[in-house]
Amino acid sequence: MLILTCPNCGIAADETELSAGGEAHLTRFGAGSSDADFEGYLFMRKNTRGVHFERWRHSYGCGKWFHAARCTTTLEVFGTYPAQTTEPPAELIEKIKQKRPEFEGFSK
Amino acid sequence: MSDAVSVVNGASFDGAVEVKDAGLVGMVTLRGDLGSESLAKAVKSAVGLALPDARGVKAGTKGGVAWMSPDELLLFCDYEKADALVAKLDKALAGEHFLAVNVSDARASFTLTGAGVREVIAKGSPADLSPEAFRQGEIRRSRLGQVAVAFWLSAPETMELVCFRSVGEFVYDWLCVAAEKDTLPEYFNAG
Amino acid sequence: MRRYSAFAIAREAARYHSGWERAWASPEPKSEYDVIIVGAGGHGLATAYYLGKNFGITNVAIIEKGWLGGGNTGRNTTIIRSNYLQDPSAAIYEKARSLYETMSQDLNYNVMFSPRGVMMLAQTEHEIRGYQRTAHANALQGVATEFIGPEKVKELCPIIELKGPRYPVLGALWQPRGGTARHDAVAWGYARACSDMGMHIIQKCEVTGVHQDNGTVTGVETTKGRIGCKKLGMVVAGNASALAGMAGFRLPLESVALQALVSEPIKPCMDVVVMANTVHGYLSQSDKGEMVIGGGTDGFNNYTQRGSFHHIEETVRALVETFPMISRLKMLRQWGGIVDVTGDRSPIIGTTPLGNTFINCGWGTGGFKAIPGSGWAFAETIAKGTPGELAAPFGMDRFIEGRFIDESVAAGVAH
Amino acid sequence: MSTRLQNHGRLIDRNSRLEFNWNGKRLNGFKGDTLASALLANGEMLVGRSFKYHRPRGIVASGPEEPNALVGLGQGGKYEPNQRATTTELFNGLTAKSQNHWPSLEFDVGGVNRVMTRFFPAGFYYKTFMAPSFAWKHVFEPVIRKAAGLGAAPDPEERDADRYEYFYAHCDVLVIGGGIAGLAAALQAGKSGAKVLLLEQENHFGGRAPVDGVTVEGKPAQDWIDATIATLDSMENVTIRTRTMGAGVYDHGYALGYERLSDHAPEISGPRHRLWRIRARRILTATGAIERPLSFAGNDVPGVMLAGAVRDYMVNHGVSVGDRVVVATNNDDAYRTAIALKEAGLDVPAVVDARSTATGPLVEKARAMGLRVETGTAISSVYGNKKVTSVGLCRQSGEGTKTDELDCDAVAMSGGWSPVVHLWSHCGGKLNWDSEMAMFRPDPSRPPMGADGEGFVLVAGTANGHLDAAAAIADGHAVGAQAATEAGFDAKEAAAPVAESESEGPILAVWSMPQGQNKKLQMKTFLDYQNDVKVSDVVLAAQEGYESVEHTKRYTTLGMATDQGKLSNINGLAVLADSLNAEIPQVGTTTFRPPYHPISMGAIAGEARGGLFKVLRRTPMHDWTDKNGGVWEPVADWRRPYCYQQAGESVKDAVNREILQTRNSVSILDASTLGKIIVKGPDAGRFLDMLYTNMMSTLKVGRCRYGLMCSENGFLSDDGVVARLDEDTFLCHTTSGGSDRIHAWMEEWLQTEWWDWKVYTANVTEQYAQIGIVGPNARKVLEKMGTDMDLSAEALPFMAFADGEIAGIKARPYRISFSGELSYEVAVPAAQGQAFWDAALAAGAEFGITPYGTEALHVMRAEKGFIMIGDETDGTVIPQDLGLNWAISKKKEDFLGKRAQQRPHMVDPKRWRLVGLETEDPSVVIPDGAYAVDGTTRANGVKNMIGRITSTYYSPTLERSIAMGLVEDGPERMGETIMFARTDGTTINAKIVDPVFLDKEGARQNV
Ligand SMILES: Cc1cc2nc3c(=O)[nH]c(=O)nc-3n(C[C@H](O)[C@H](O)[C@H](O)COP(=O)(O)OP(=O)(O)OC[C@H]3O[C@@H](n4cnc5c(N)ncnc54)[C@H](O)[C@@H]3O)c2cc1C
Ligand SMILES: NC(=O)c1ccc[n+]([C@@H]2O[C@H](COP(=O)([O-])OP(=O)(O)OC[C@H]3O[C@@H](n4cnc5c(N)ncnc54)[C@H](O)[C@@H]3O)[C@@H](O)[C@H]2O)c1
Ligand SMILES: Cc1cc2nc3c(=O)[nH]c(=O)nc-3n(C[C@H](O)[C@H](O)[C@H](O)COP(=O)(O)O)c2cc1C
Ligand SMILES: [Zn+2]
Repeated sequence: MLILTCPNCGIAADETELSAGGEAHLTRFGAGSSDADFEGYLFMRKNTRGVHFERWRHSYGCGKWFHAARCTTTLEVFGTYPAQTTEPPAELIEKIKQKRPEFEGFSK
Repeated sequence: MSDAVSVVNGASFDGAVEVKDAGLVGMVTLRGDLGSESLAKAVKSAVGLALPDARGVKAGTKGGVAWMSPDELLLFCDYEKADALVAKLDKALAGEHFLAVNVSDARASFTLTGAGVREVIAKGSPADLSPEAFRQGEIRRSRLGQVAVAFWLSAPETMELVCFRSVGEFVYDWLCVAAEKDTLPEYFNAG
Repeated sequence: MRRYSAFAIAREAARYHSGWERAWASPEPKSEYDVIIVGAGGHGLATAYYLGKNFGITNVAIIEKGWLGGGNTGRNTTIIRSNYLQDPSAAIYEKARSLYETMSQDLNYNVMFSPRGVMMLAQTEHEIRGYQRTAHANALQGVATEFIGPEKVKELCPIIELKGPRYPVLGALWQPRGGTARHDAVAWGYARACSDMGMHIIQKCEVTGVHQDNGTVTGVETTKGRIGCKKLGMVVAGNASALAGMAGFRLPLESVALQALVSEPIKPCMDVVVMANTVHGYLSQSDKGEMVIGGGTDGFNNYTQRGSFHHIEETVRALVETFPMISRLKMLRQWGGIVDVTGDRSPIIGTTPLGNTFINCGWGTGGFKAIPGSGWAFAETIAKGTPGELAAPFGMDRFIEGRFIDESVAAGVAH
Repeated sequence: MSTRLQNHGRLIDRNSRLEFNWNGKRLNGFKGDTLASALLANGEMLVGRSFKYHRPRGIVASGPEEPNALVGLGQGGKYEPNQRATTTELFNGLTAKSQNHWPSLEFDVGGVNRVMTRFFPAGFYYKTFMAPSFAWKHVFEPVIRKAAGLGAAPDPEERDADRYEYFYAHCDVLVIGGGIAGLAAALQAGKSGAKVLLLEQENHFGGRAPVDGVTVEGKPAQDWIDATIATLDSMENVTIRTRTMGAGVYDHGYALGYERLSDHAPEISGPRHRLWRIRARRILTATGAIERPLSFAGNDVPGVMLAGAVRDYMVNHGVSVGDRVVVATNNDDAYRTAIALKEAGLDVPAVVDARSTATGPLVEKARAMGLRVETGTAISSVYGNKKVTSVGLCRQSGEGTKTDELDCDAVAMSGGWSPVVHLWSHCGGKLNWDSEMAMFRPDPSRPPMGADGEGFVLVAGTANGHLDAAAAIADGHAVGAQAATEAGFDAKEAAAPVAESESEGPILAVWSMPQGQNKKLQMKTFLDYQNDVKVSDVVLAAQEGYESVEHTKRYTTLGMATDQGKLSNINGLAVLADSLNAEIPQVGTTTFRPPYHPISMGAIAGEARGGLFKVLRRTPMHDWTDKNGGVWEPVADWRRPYCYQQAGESVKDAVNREILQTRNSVSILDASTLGKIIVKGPDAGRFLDMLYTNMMSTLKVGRCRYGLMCSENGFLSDDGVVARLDEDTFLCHTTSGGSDRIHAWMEEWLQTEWWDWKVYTANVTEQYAQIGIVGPNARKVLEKMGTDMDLSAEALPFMAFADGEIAGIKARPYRISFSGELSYEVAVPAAQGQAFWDAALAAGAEFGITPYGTEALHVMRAEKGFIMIGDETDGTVIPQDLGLNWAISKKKEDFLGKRAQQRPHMVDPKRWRLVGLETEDPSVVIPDGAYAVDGTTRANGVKNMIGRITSTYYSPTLERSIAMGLVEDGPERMGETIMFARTDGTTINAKIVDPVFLDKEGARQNV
């Protein structure tokens, strides 16, 4: 039963007030893109064991989307940050590296 | 608009706390740049109140205003005056990017009164309703059982609760069950 | 292998059961095998079994990081049915179901396949139409199902409430030869048979890397050292993405927790399996008497084998409404498994970007029922190097082509 | 025989006599009794039968760990199977029945299984019952199932007479367990100012200390407990709760509390159970320890009990379990029982102590009292069937040769204590094996981790392995402070309370009694009493290769009974370790899972039952519909009327009547459930162009356009009419089920992909009642209602809308039509929806206006060949399949779903496409969901399918059956006849026709 703090309204929201939205920072490939790019965008997932960047919506609250960095094996939450970004903030990456020396940083 | 009726049409229930239909309330959703001066001014002139901080709710003589999300406010006024309020905002903010819309009919409102109002809500909402965590002046959007609601204290023992119109009757029934006499856990006022 | 029988039990009883052999051996790994199967769940073991039985390939190791059968095979609600809508699904699940019918005899291990019948309740007009469609498709696919009315539902399952205030039961899709089986026994039975063919089941040995040479697999790195192979089959369910990562490719998968629970045991009161998809819950009674209840999946990626409690809540709520008598039973235990869910919620069986490496995954919330069929089809894929008729539609290429096998369309769910 | 003593019984009130019913017998007990203590007080030693062998079973324990004394409690709507007598507080009128026997507890036919024990070892069913193949399902399985199971199932037609509820609580420190350790912890945490919630499953605090004669601060423990409770009670930041069990610990500091509000007093109204969902910064479990049985032959005979339980019944309830009680032990604690029994004037023939020397103060005290202490001694076997008659003694180090036999009527056994680590372990807390103490204890360096990556569960007292009262209370004090500190509070330095009790000598780990137990004895030595798992079964599992503790568990069912191995697990895994020649920590434990102790399904479901089961959305006309013949159909969370049935009319008749009335005159439709979303901003047009397949940015103000939305996968997901309200503002209609989903979909794109686009949306679905006035007379009705708008075809043509008033109500009529008739969908404020509806009915009376439901709507749209999301689409259909190419813009560079629709399978000419279908026999309606076949069979035996029905109806307008379907090459095969298969193998012939069956030119709606 996760708790994630919504960076949009500041509420430490209960999992039941949130909806999960899958892997974050996917690049949308639309009309004209290659088969592989489009397949990658729609289906191929990192499905990481470990540090995972993902999307959430504060659906029973302010209604806004946000991002979270969370470990999928311990459920530790390293931080949440706004949805309007194409990659995690550098400070967050630093923070995760401190806690998880084996973490190699964010890659697409 | 004498033929306008609220969802539970004035019903009330006297239990561990009183649950009452708050009747028709004028409500206007205003989306826009909450940082802009013109918006603050428009709100001020519409309901006579300065913008609340994040998650804040305020009431004055002309109406009220609640912070709903970083780009959304909910303004309160008399039910009959909501359209006029929208018109006023439309005029004041003309040329800017915003959205003002009357949502009075899309809502059902209830007032709960009594020492146990926090506990009744805490039977259904995962929000921390303890006096330390949830104070007057704050609006909480959350869920009650399976339903999305927003609630705030208008007085220390008065909880206002708003939900969508279509689930108004369901929420009322839910509240009545939760507010049955002798069923409060007495967690918040316990010693 | 000494055969199991009532006679053997009587013989052993006389000597305090001191003569029973090991069901399977626990050998040390050899340096190389013809085929390595990673994952000793039902699918991995069945694959090995049919490699031996159908293709005579027995120089096989099945490598398991924990204890065999301890993944999802050991934690599912054991529903077996084949009333699927889409042709490729109906074909492989019906193959599996029919293999379940004779599995105990084939393996000489009683897996307690109990074809007590599975019904999927229709509780909205939409669901009625969906199940009627499935019934029509099944009739043409050769899968025996029937759309039945509420009276028949009640007759088959007297503990059901037909007139719930919210979602009355309007009918059901009924598969009389669907049912359940003893999940652990399926893994154990296959393991015993594989071991008997000389295959090596290596437990407590985790695969941590995949070795390749020029785009072709040469072996795996494990916690017990490097083990070579000519062909590699990966059958690790929730851990499939991690394995694929070791082999250098990505999968269209997400791993999420799926939960289940059992009540305390009561005397038999329900002789069918019921799935209520509108309200999200399914229920059956095990031979020991517990009510076995399936819950929902978490929406987020998770490898903890624990899920969030609110799914338990939602499921129990739905079932109390559908079977009011369970309200005064008690939940004895809840648990979770990590299931691997694909983009169209159908499994993947086929080749991979790495040479001589094959994948079987994506069974998600519903692969127990498929174990023998999947093993059959995957063994064929590995042995021949290309998928046969059963497996072919389940290749990964379908995601590029947009050729999905989507079962959710007829209000169906995957369990 | 067990009986009530004249003295003792600190928890009972001898002045308050209660009557209860046991298997039809009327018995008496006292207030403060549990059902178990009351049964014992009445000499009822035999309380049930075991699972597999139907062996007689008696009470063994005094708490939730009880595996045997499971009863059927109550009757009718209050009946509950498998209730533990040990956790059931006695009340007046309680009715209980023993379980799992036939015909009676005393004489159980199933008991023959006992004789067959040898033939039913662990896993025997995997090895037999395989031939003939049908026999498992029809012969063996039913017999096995009938013998298994415990309590009788509740009557399916009864309804639970009680209700349940949830409560969400947040705290800084949750303390679970109110023994002296938990109390000391709560006090320390409370003093720091942290918000503390203390849960105790029993109806009283203090745990074992008062029973064990512990003193705290020099006074009897009870004094300190009372004073501490009083202090805690007076602290504003502390809440204490009895009868509330910590049931489970979940990720991120979530815990379940299971409060039993009226189980002890059914006359109390209100919910029976309350499930607390607690969020705590730190969870401190001070849950004590559970005593282990000893593994000797016959340890399951009624009368063989845990030594601690024997003491509990005596001290707490004034009940002796027998006049002559042999005590068997491997540790000093059991001497407390021996001493207490002796002091109460009962006979203790011997203390059988497996240790070769026993010299602790308790032992010395027992010796000094004249008790016979036999060291190095074991019980070889217990004699007796339904109750103990004697025990044989032997050397612990031997194989079990009997050296002596002692008459007795009960045995109090203690194999040592196991800390209750369940809650620590639920979320992944790890354990260490302490070989000196012979117990698993929490490893504080490997706690369950919370959201912040720090441990969030702490353990104190006996649960933490501190069996000594002084250590336990000091530990509670220290860990309480630690929890508060970790939760961010300043714990006050204070001296820990000082507890004293007799100190104990070392324990000897005894996993088998005697040590060299032979096979024959192993078959009589029970580990799991309820599931009849014996030492021999675990040995067999190991021998057969089920070496992992998890395999052993599943092969033997050890620990899978309703007590979840609280008594049996440690003994079982020790036997397994021994069989494998391994160490206990190598074997490890099985996984601890919630709940700690079973909790009711009712409590898990909470208040959501009956009308509150699931949210029901109502339109403003819901009540009217209910009162006027509406036949409800669930549509998403709404209910819509399938039709409005009149007296004496069938549902089918009603539908046909509604259709004809609409086509011939006028009728009225509640369309309020349709989604309505406002999309506004300078980029609104651009945004909608991405969302819809067709071009929306070119729509003129004041006009409407039908649009399609697809998922990124290309599949059709929703449709509806879009109206342009002004240059910047659009109103998008969605399907009934789609409003929330599509609104969320819009917001998702706006917030997460195109966040720089200037667009705001608002879901105004419920702001309006949307009422369709439909049929040739529609305009007349509206005009009669009175309006300030010109509703003529010229002023308000098809696909236009206007704003004004109708019947004095602010209204926006849209000229859109889903029926093909002249039609106005009028949006009015929801609060005035009913008023508008009433006015329309009044004005339309002269035209015979009647409401119509969803089925008439469906049939009429099918007559017009309009698609329906959910009928023609199923999540795999693209607009091109439905011949909707006209609604797919070729000019737009991109829209959601466009790329996907270019994939090979999507452009495959063999995709099934939409056509109309007319059966050869017009009275035959093709069944829903039927597939088209061509008479060929594929290689795998499947009959080849070339299409399927998507909608099929009888059209009263056309007086024939009509259908739509997706068919291979369909549009190219107009006029051809194809076959549809029924499930019975017969087929129906149908001709492929244009899907628009009625008024293709649109003459009826363009008026
Ligand atoms: C709660 C629940 C209920 C379900 N209910 C049903 C149902 O009613 N009916 C139904 O048909 N299906 C059901 N399922 C789904 C079904 O259980 C699975 O689809 C099926 O068991 C998958 O089998 P498997 O052999 O592929 O995977 P698993 O049984 O999970 O086996 C995979 C094995 O791979 C091992 N492994 C992983 N990584 C490595 C590595 N690196 N090295 C070595 N070994 C590794 C794992 O330890 C595991 O033993 C349910 C699942 C769950 C969780
Ligand atoms: N010497 C021994 O061998 C031995 C063994 C066990 C206990 N003890 C004695 O026990 C006392 C230790 O006190 P303690 O506080 O650690 O343990 P305790 O057993 O006295 O108290 C634990 C309390 O927690 C409650 N509890 C357990 N699980 C619970 C749950 N899930 N939810 C709610 N309540 C729950 C129990 O009902 C009990 O009241 C000392 O007196 C100690 O000497 C001694
Ligand atoms: C069909 C089925 C029936 C089960 N019945 C019981 C049961 O009667 N008692 C029990 O303790 N556990 C039962 N379990 C649950 C297992 O104890 C265990 O929780 C599950 O296999 C997951 O493993 P884990 O909890 O060790 O992770 C059952 C599991 C399944 C799949
Ligand atoms: Zn928020």
